[in-house]
Amino acid sequence: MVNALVLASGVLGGIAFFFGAVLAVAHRYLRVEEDPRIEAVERLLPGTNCGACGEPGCRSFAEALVAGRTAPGKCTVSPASAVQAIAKFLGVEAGLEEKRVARLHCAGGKSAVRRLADYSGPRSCRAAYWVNAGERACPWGCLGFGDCERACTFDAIWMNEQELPVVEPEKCTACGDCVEACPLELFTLEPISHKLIVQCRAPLAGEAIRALCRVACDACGRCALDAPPGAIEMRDNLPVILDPKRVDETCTYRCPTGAIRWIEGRQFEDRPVEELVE
Amino acid sequence: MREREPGPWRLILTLGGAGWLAGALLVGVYLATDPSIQRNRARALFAAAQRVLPGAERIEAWLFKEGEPVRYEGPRDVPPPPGALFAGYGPDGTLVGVAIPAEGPGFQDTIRLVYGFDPQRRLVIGLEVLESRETPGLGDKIAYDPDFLANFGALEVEPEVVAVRRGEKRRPHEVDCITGATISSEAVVAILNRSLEAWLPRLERAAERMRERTGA
Amino acid sequence: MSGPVRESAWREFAKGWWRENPVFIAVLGLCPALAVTASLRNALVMSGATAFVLIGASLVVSALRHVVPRQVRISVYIVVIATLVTAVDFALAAWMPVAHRELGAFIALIVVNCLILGRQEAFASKNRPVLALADAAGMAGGFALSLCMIGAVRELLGNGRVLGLRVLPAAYEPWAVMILPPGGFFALGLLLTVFAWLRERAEQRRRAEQARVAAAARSGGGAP
Amino acid sequence: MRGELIWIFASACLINNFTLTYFLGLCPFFGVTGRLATALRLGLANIFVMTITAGAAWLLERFVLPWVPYLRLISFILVIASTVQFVEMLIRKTSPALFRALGIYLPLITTNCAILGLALFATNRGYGLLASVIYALGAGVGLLLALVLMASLREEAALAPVPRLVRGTALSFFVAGILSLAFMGFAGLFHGVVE
Amino acid sequence: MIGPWVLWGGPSFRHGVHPEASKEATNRLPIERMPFVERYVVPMSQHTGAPAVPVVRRGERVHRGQIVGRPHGYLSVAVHAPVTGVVEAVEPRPHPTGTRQLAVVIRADPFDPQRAAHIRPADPRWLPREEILRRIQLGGLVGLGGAAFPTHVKLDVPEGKRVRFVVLNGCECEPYLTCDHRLMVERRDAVVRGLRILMQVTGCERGYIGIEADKPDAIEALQAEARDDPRVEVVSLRVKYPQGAERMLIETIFHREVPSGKLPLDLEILVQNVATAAALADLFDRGQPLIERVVTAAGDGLRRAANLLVPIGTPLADVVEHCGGLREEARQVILGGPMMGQAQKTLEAPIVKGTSGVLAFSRPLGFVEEDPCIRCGRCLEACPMILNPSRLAALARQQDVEALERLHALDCFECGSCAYVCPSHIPLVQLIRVGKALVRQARRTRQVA
Amino acid sequence: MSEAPRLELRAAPFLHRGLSTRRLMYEVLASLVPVVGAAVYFFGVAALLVVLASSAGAVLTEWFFGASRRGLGTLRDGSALLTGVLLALTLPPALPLWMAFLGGVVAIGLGKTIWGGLGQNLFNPALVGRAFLQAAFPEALTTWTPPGRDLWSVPASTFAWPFMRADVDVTTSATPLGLAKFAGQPTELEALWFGNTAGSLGETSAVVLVVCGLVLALRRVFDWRLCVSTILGVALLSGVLHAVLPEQCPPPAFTVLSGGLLFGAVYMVTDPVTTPLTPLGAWIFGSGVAVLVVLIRVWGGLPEGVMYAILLMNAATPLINRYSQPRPYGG
Ligand SMILES: Cc1cc2nc3c(=O)[nH]c(=O)nc-3n(C[C@H](O)[C@H](O)[C@H](O)COP(=O)(O)O)c2cc1C
Ligand SMILES: Cc1cc2nc3c(=O)[nH]c(=O)nc-3n(C[C@H](O)[C@H](O)[C@H](O)COP(=O)(O)O)c2cc1C
Ligand SMILES: Cc1cc2nc3c(=O)[nH]c(=O)nc-3n(C[C@H](O)[C@H](O)[C@H](O)COP(=O)(O)O)c2cc1C
Ligand SMILES: Cc1cc2nc3c(=O)[nH]c(=O)nc-3n(C[C@H](O)[C@H](O)[C@H](O)CO)c2cc1C
Ligand code: SF4
Ligand code: SF4
Ligand code: SF4
Ligand code: SF4
Ligand code: FES
Repeated sequence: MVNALVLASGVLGGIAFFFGAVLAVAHRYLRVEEDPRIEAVERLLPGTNCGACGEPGCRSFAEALVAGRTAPGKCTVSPASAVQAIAKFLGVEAGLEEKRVARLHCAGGKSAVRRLADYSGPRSCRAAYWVNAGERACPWGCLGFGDCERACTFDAIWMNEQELPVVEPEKCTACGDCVEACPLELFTLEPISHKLIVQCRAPLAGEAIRALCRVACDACGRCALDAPPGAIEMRDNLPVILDPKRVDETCTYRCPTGAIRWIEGRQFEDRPVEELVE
Repeated sequence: MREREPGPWRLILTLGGAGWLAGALLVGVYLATDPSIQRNRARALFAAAQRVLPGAERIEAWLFKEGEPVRYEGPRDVPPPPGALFAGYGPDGTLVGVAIPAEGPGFQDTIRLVYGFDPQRRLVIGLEVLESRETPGLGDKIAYDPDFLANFGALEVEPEVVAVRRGEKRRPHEVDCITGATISSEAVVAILNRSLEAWLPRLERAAERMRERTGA
Repeated sequence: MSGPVRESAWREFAKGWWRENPVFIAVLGLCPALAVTASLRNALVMSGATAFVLIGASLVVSALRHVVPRQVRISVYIVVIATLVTAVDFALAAWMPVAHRELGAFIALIVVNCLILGRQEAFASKNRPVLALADAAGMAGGFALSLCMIGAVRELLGNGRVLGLRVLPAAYEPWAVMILPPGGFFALGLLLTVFAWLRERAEQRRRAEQARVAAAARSGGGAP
Repeated sequence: MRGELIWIFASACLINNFTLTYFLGLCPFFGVTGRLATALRLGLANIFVMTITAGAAWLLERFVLPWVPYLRLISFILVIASTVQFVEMLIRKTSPALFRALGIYLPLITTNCAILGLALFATNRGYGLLASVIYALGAGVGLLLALVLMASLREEAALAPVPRLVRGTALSFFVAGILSLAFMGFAGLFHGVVE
Repeated sequence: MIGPWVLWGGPSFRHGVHPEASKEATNRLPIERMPFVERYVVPMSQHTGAPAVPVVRRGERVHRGQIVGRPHGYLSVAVHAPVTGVVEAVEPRPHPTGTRQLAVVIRADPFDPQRAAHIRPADPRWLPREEILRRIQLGGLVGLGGAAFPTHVKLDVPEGKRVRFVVLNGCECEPYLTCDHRLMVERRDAVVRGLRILMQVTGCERGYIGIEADKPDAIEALQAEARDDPRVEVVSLRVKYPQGAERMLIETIFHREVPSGKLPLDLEILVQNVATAAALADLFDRGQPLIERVVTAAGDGLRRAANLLVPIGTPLADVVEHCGGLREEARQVILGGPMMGQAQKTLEAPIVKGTSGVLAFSRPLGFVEEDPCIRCGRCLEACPMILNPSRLAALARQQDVEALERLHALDCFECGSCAYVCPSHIPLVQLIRVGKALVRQARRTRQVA
Repeated sequence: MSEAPRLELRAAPFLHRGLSTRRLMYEVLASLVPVVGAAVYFFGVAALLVVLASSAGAVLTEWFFGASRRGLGTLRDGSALLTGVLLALTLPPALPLWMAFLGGVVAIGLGKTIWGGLGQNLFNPALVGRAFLQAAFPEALTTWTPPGRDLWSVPASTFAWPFMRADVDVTTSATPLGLAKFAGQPTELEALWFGNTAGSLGETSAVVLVVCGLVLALRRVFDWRLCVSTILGVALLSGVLHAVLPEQCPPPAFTVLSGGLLFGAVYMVTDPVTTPLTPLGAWIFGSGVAVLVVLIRVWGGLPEGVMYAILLMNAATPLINRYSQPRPYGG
């Protein structure tokens, strides 16, 4: 009994001591300097090296996190609190400015714009745009196939019954993916306090544009007149908001088509569908 | 945020300490369980030997030391070391046969088996598969198919054991294969042949010694 | 034990069974989940052994969490786990020799079961023994649950039996594939699909309910 | 002898592929096969670690464990982990390029079922040093094969409109199952060459 | 060259397809001049590069051949009034791309004799190089083979490079189109004269005219015309689509490949369409800028097929009207050829410099609903660029920009061979085009970063 | 100017060769008629029943999973029916019908639907079904009946109750490959050529398969490279091996004509979906199948390896595709 005990502890202690010593020495002489953030992130990780995150081990995962190649949530072992801690650690630089939201500069839903032809092909805006710029009469407006909806990784966009993308301001992180995705570049990222939005991009005036779309800006210029001087200017038959701080809702009151709008939450919410259907 | 680096000695001591404790604990567990484990193993071996030596009542383990067969004198509830043979004696003390463990590749993985051999009549008198990973319902029949196992009740080993298709066994040194599991059956035969080839030359003398022992 | 502790302990215990189920959700500890589930009995024995090791290790690690320096943390955990596993291994060999033989090396392989080391790192080393115990017990329960489900499916289809008892008629033609290696993958895949389907249906119902409520609110409230 | 070695290799590599029929190392198998490049490198690093492991296990089994059988598990895992960690440091220092390519996978492997499984199986079967190493090489190559095939299949399936219900993990299991079915074709390979 | 070769068709590029040529309807119809119509829409953007800048205002009177848009920078050419009349508007108007682009709208003066306001003809031999290029730019010359690339840029061989071979592209491999064919037969002198000008401007040694073997009359005509010039060779080519693509033509004639991302110029070769050559001759010999071009009108959706000499800016509706209008059953109107052309949603867009055909079809040709790709590999065996269209399309759907780039998505020139053969009717070209756009977008952002 | 009709917008090209996926599938189906005919001729009406059961399993599964997504559209392309028929033709004649049905269900469910339907699967669905059956019911799948059965007599096992064991009343016999491998008995080439041997429904008659294969190749239904490289590869390899190890490896004529090689080479190696799409890839795939077939037949535990060889090469297909990409023009 005692014999066995001595033997066991001797052998184990010996093995442990030997390798402990080797590793300690190695640690001292074979050390390589690295980004200290990696170390810090690694400490927050479980260290099980299970590989479930798709990276070859916790350290590589930490490196990938610091490099921004992956997301903390990919680690299935860490509890939610740890994931948040990592996200917080990595995100210290971000998130100081005012929140911005993607806004669409078109209000031409399917019942507002004439459809001139029948498109058949992939249901994708990019693909459809190539085929004669889409089937609708206005070549500047939304095509309605929802590339932006698919591009948004935060589920902040959904297509409404007018086939227009509606952005949920609460969910939108202003990542800009929709701006990239739209072949017509209809989105811009606007500070949430900029509530006056021109929902049209067509550089035509009067009857020429009214023939194409019922909610387009027809360049009547009333909004520019009703706004404080110099705050809105007409350029290329469209109002340009030069000073968003000074404008208020009043300049939208006389807009005959509703192309310029004062938007508190989502776009296209205030307009009942019935109004658009003749 | 960074904690103070502990010195290398602290690391080594922690690890060493943990190792030491673990070792101590394991010794305890080992001492507590080892007898049962050994007994289980020994029993399993002796029981299998008994089953492949019909009529044997007493089983003894034998070892070869420097080519000489020596009776294994260890306690009954400790399994003999690998390479041991098991001599089975009838109620009257006569040598019924020798149980020999053997192994070799099967259809899927290594097959381990033990067979009983009667050195006098030069017959295989029983066979049991101890471990196999053959296909369930097909290859694993080598372990329980009565027709197949019946082949080994009195199987001649000269010139060598031959596997034939089911129902074609004509001669006493042939083995009827299991339909649909020819490979596994052939593997058993191959293991048998290889083992016999290794043991037969030595078995003659060993059997004499084994008989002597009982006689004594 | 005070209320909040009891509550959070209960939460930690409950989560492992389903919401954070180690096999079905976190996809950890797969090797035993597939290797020993050809029969329900083996799955049960394996679950028991794993539970013992997981709970024991969690308690020890949690108790030692302030003592062990970071650099040798993993090594110490491994020593603790390996000790417990060796103990289980010996105990099974001594008292359940048949099961031990069938499980083969997989008892020893509990040492490297990703689940166990994972729980030590992710939970036990950061929490009080009470919580660690709750967490480990919950995880062990979830692990056992998933092993038994897989084992039951495989044994039933592959053998016509459950726990060695004949369930399907004697003339049933067993699907040998289910107890062969591919069957392990198929059974787990199938279970995951079924769960996904159940979840999806629940989700759909929830959505429909929400929409109904919202519609009712809109028509009743009458937006200006 | 040569026949036996061939069979040992084929058995570890194809017939009893560690991942697809022994179910070893599944967690990284499913975690890492999302990307082909990662899988390939993991597989290569694995071969390396397995070979070291086989050698270390043989040494322990031969010279240490006969006296302390109860330390089998604990010494295997400690020795494997330490050796690999040492080698990792060495590579990192001497060849950063090699480290980036393969070294970063080492920690993932050391505490992995496949490695310990290899040590246990090789010693259980009582292989000598040469046979152990051959066995380790076979297991490593088999793992590499499984990893690479699986990763390429999953990368391809990522382009397909896989139904929502099976997308992700479930599909991976089905794919592994089909691969495992296909590997059943190797059963009995070279069983004849042992004689 | 004509002889036993014709049977086999001569050497050719790899892969490619054999769509039915369907040229019988028009290949014997002489070119007819389209009468003037009421209103012309002249877009400022008819070429690769920056749009021209309008130099006329609403209400101004303009003369046929007068510049109405001046080139905006180097990669841009002038645009001319196709008729004498009054500027009605300068505003965005429908364009063949389906968008609306800035255009000068001219109401034709019905009482004007419509003589072109020619500039003085000049023999390029006596002009300095800069002057030649300036004249070409102000003459509004662009490639008439499809891409509408400004000709003066192409002829402005950079320092250190040179052109040794000029190839005139008379393949006209697109089905239905016969405008180049008729031009080669009827205006052989202008074509060969244009070739000589090109050779002179670039200082090159040899000129080739590549013509598909199914136009023996054109081959004969040009051979006769160039008989006494040993530097010029007329080459008969195998009938195979897209034989007319620059790179394929070079592979066929010179057995060399233009490296990926490079221009024919890097092989010291210049390729120009035969109509471009003729327009060049017209510019220098008659002083006529590019104000009209030959357009083939065909297809079973039109009541009458024709080869028309159309003033640039003529609205599509008028061309269709001139051909008897659309049949009841017409469902599809295409500008360009049936393999690479643009479907039109309305008949409002005008004919522009790059328009080679107006096709109308009664039913969408061979259109069936899309099936999933069955990886049959037929597209691979069709693609003359030896790409993997099936893969590229799948990657484009997944927006995997990195892989698209690795698999040379940008080398695809959208010939449509792959989609033509795909049994699953996958819109491969459309998808690949999306993929190319993604790659370009990614490259731009990478450059910015 | 008259009011223009509403036009249709599509991307170029506007011309199409006119071949469709559906047509391809139906051409293959048509070419299978003589194969099924030969099966009925040799194995009686039970063969037809197996074909019907397996097709029913395949088609119903396709319908069940496809109906929710694309209506009946996915059935019309005929690929599910084709999978069912092909699966049946790789099964033994006396197989219980419920197993054939189950095979069809697994072939489509596991082999096709989970991947996203037609064109997305990476393993040959029919062979996934068969491999599953073979692993599930190894005994039933290796029970062969001799040819020359009375047309209308059906083995009792055919009508076994669903999920229940079949009583094997039939006289079983071994396939030519089994005979060669496990009993060392050769089979006459003439029997192999005409199909008068035991084996799977569709594989026995070489002459029918050769004719059907030629017709399909000449009609460009499949890529001839796949088929040719497989057959040529097996012939060459076994030729060499036969010369070196005559007692282990049968002569090439036997290797090519026996077992499922011809059937696999004509109908399964050529499945466009699960094989490489590059021409070089086709050669690699065929050679790979050939190597594996010979490996398994000569050194393996199974008498036949065509199914496993094709499945294994299916698994390698994404890799082959990736590394056999032709050099692009000018690249
Ligand atoms: C999935 C599967 C598993 C098999 N398992 C075994 C097995 O474990 N042992 C065996 O000998 N044959 C097995 N076989 C069958 C052999 O490959 C081979 O067909 C058989 O040994 C030939 O025997 P026979 O000539 O008696 O039909 C299996 C076949 C399949 C398809
Ligand atoms: C972006 C771009 C730049 C080009 N630059 C030159 C050039 O510098 N010199 C030149 O001779 N051709 C140039 N080309 C013209 C091409 O060589 C080619 O003739 C033209 O794109 C028409 O080819 P295609 O009709 O086959 O598309 C350029 C083309 C493009 C699209
Ligand atoms: C697929 C394809 C087919 C083409 N076919 C012709 C053709 O038939 N005739 C032609 O003149 N140009 C054709 N082109 C354009 C030529 O590539 C090349 O741009 C042109 O000959 C250059 O002359 P240009 O600059 O005078 O237009 C084709 C281009 C492509 C991409
Ligand atoms: C020449 C050819 C061969 C085919 N071979 C098979 C086959 O072996 N197995 C199968 O399930 N489907 C086959 N199909 C049908 C189809 O490709 C198959 O259902 C797809 O794999 C399903 O995605 C074949 C189709 C063609 C055109
Ligand atoms: S894609 Fe990004 S910017 Fe656009 S809506 Fe979504 S979150 Fe906002
Ligand atoms: S906003 Fe742009 S991307 Fe979104 S649907 Fe409209 S056109 Fe498409
Ligand atoms: S369109 Fe592009 S991919 Fe398709 S055949 Fe032509 S060059 Fe190749
Ligand atoms: S031709 Fe069509 S179906 Fe065939 S591989 Fe290409 S894209 Fe796929
Ligand atoms: S349990 Fe084996 S790798 Fe996770």
